[in-house]
Amino acid sequence: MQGYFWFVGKRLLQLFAVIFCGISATFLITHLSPIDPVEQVLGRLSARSNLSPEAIASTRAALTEMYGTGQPILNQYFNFWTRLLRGDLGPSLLAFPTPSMELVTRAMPWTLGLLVTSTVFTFVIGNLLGALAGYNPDNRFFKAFGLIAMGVQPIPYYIVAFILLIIFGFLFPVLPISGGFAMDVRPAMNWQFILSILQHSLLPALSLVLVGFGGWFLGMRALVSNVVNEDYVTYAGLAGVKKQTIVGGYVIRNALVPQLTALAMALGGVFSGTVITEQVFNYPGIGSLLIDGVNYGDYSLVLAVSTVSITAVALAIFIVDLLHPLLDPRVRAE
Amino acid sequence: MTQDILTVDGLKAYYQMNYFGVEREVRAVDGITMTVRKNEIYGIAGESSSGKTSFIKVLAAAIRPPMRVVDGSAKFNFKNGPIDVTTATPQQIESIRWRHLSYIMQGSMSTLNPVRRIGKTFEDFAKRPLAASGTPYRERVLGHLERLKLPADVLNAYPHELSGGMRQRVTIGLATVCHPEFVIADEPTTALDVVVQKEVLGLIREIQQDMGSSVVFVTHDMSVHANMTDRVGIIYAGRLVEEGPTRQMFFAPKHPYTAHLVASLPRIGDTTQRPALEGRPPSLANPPAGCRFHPRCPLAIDKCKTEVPPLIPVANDHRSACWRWQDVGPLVKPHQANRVMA
Amino acid sequence: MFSVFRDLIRYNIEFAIGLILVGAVVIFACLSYFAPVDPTLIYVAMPDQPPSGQYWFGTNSRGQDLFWQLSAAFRNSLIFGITVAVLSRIISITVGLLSGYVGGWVDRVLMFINDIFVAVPIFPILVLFYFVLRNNMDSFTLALIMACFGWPFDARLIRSVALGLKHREFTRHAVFAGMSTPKILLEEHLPYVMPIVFSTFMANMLWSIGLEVTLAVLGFTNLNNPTIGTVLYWAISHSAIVVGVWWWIVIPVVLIVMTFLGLFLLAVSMNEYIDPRSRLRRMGA
Amino acid sequence: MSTLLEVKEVSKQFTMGGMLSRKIVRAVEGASLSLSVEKPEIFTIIGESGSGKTTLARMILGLELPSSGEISFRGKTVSHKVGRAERLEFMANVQPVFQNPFEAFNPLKRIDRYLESTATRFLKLRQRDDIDAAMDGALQKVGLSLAEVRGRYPHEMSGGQLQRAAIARALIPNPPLLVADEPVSMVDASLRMSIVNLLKSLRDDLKVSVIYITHDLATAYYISNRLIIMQRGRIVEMGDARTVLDNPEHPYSRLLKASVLSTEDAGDGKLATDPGMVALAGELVSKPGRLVDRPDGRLVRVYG
Repeated sequence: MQGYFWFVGKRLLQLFAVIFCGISATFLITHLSPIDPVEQVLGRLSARSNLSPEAIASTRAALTEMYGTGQPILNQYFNFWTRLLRGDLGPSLLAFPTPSMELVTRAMPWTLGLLVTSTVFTFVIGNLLGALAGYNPDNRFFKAFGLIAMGVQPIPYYIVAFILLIIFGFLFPVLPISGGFAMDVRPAMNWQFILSILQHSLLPALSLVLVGFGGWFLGMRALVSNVVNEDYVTYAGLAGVKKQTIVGGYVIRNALVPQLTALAMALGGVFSGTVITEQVFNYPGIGSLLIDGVNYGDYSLVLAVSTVSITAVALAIFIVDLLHPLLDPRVRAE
Repeated sequence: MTQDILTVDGLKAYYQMNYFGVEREVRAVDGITMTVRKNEIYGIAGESSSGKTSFIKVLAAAIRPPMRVVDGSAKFNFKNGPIDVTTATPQQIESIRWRHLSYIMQGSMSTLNPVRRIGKTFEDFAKRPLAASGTPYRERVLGHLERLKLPADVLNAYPHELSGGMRQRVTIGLATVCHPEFVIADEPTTALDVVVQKEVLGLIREIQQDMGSSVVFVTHDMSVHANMTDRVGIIYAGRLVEEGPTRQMFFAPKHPYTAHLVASLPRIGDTTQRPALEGRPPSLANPPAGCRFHPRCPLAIDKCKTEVPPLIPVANDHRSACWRWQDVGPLVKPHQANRVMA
Repeated sequence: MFSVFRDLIRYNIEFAIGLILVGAVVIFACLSYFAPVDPTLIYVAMPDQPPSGQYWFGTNSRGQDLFWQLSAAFRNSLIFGITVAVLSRIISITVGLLSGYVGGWVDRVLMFINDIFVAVPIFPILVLFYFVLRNNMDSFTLALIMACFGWPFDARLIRSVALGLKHREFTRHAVFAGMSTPKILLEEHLPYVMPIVFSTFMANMLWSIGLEVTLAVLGFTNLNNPTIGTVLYWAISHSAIVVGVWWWIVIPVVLIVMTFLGLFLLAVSMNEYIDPRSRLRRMGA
Repeated sequence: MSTLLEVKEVSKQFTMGGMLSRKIVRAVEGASLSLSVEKPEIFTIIGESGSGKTTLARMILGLELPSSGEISFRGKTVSHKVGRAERLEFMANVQPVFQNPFEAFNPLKRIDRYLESTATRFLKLRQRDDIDAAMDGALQKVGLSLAEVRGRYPHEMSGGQLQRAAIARALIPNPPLLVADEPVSMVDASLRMSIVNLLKSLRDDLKVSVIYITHDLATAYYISNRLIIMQRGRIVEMGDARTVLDNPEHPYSRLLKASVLSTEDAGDGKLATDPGMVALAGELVSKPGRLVDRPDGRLVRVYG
């Protein structure tokens, strides 16, 4: 137990380091650019509405104070962190004057819901089928499955989402292809609303599952076909141990250990996937927000989405890492 | 009159491989005939890639492609009826596993599931063949552990938490908890330190005598055979070249290869020059004609190059496959050499 | 080397299919060097012509012959993918071999950096770069940035092999044969990781081209440079499917799937060739 | 008498685990030994796994630095943290032989590559003929020839030939000292004696000293002049090989000897170990004790 405590401590340290470095990188990227966020915001603002010169001047003053431009970069960096820790990255340009952090927190549940369910589903199903396929390499059904997985797995997220959109949006229009819920449904805690949400999330989730499934399936199949050759599996076979026990307790348990590490490493990519999926299906999550932010030149919104997503991915990896010693007693002993 | 528990007759097991267009046939077991009696330890000696591992894989009914039994049979005569492992159905083999036929694998680190507690592994292995559960099962296992001088709390441990000697004792415990009639032990002590090795060997022998079962004990280490086995068979390049009671094999070998193996063993208290055997074991994919040992044999004559010597009785209970077995004498007489030194 | 290649083609159906697919796409891409038209020009042909004898792949709504347009696009995308793969291979080999062989604090520092690169999601970072650089973001800059993010996983793989090699006895023999550390790394250890390098090269190309497609489709790259992604971008922005110019979408998608499947099959079959255990399994089957 | 190798009160500790959960393992404690230039000998280090014998060998080769004490070769401290020239000079004098002959050479490379590198590095040879002569000379010493080895890959040779080639490579710079770490434990029984006999002839004919690390008392008795027996990092007995092994005094040495499987009573099935002996030897692990001289020239660790 004490070993696990130290393990958590070490991982926690790593978590903070990753978040710190990642966010510092976003700060550096944005602040080393020649673009002045203040002028950009003002440019956009004045282009849209007829603001008086005085209003522009006062907004400029407020923005300069907030972004801290003009100060030495170290001061800017320090201000950036203090503001970030308060959860304030300035107003969004897109929905001026709503704070960008608020936009992000509003979009977060959509993305999280979509991501967590599709990732967990893909991981569980992909690994289970992959394990069975690896254990029964001559089974026709699994062979066919492997071929399909191989065909779908390498295709980029975008293309998969796009093909789904064409099939279900144009060829067989049975599922809603855009938005988070139907326009004529009022957001409330009732069946109609929940059903609408589920309906709308089906296609985006399906695209994520389709893309992710192949990787887990093929990875697990390869791992299992290696594990079945391990001495302890052979030995259990020679001892006449029940087949279910061998598959579950010997083969899958051992093959799952590296798959968990792979899951931690894949999370960053999974996040990138949702950005695209959300864009294609017009889903009101963090990804759509990011793209809108970029298209609008919304400096603080982009920064907010980046910092939040880096933190979220790092946290998710941390949580997956915590499961590792529970699966593998050797890590616990370390 | 002792009864045979295992009869192997003209057994041939080949590996047939085809990998990226390279076809190869490796004749790992090439016509072995032997028997194992009830309540004896039969030692099998041989160098790496001599075919001894393939041979015991057949005995353990662990024949998997690319290995195939081409000819011959291996019949066990168990209490629940005779069974030929080369032709038995999977169900029949399932019915003898662990209750009648068990196995101690080499490499104690890799034979235990690293993510499973020892106690759970014992349940997987022993619960079904013992047909017991609850208190009777627990008592049986705990009693057996005590017999092996293992503390009861190893059941709660993971394999990596145990020392090499402990782990090997655990695998011996797993293999013997059901009191099988026949145990195959594949290099069970090779990786162990000398002190632990002797303990573990003693333990296997004790348990074998307790249970009255038969053991096929495989190792390349002749000094282990000397102390462990009742009879020894020497395998060279897929064939049994000599077989006999252990004492006779060491003091009156009737095959030049055995004679060399015995003679090359250094002994404490003896510094006389030990001979070395030059050359290398033949490739099993392309073995030499005639006696397979002839290219390295100091006694080889022309006949050895063309005609395969049959395994014939040469003394009481002693068989050798050598045309010149009468000319084979021990290269070093152990007791005599010892006396000179002392 | 050559015989390995020959055997792979002959006895590994995945490799053969992959090679045919990739080969076809590469030849198609190379044709762009003989293109009669400049692929960056628009309205040089009759718009919206379906595939015919004159325009094999039809023309798009911007008046471009899709055959030559796609040929140039695939050339650019493949070059892009290769650039990213080569650059990131250099980083991953250097980091992996050094980290594994030298060990100690060098290893700890490199692996710490590695952990950070694994944990930072690349897509927001790429978007951030585009946001900052805008039109200064040419495909080489993009390749550089992606290369910076494309190495960590493979470096880890190489490190684990190098770690094993370090404790192999021949490495110590090499040390006592007076070989220098760079010589040991390059001549003794590099051959062992080359198979990994090849197979991850393909996987890395897949990843980078896929990411480029994604960025381009969202409009986050230089849209005047024909690539697989920008072709799709224009097709979508002209609502090609709705208008009925289906070939503008279908043909590139088919070609993309061919390319990706081909590269993936090559990576998988090479991986299998490397892994002796799955090799043995195949032998047994 | 001038000393070739001097190991003085050498200890080595390893810290296991991370920075938070430290565990100190004492691999070697206060080991001392010395070899003289004039009298080449085979000096054996006997121990079981965890005895520290391999760590001691690694320190002698300069692959590991002692935590305390000093190892010097011809008066110069042995370390890998010296200039490249100095390190090369040391390696020209002390060469290793390792356990697994099948691992001695990179399977993807030709064997002569290592011999050639050794010849050019340490003998500073540049002419093709000189290099070949040096390689052939060394190979002849182990019963091989350049013609047999040139252009061949490791998989084309037998374990015995490979181990010989590895020893030949080590012999190229004419080192006065070889460190052989379990050189026969992975070699097949029929070939084992040819390697052991070779080490013997290196000492007798070429006057090369060998530090022979093993767990096998029988081969140690067969070839060594002097030996030390190590238990959990400590030397428990040291002296002339015959004197010590014929009549070991330390309980652990006696246990080791008693555990050697002899072929004298082949077929009798004698496998009992006196449990009292095991317990006594085990008890001593926790006590430091000290080494004392005996009249017959050996050193024994005594307690209390």
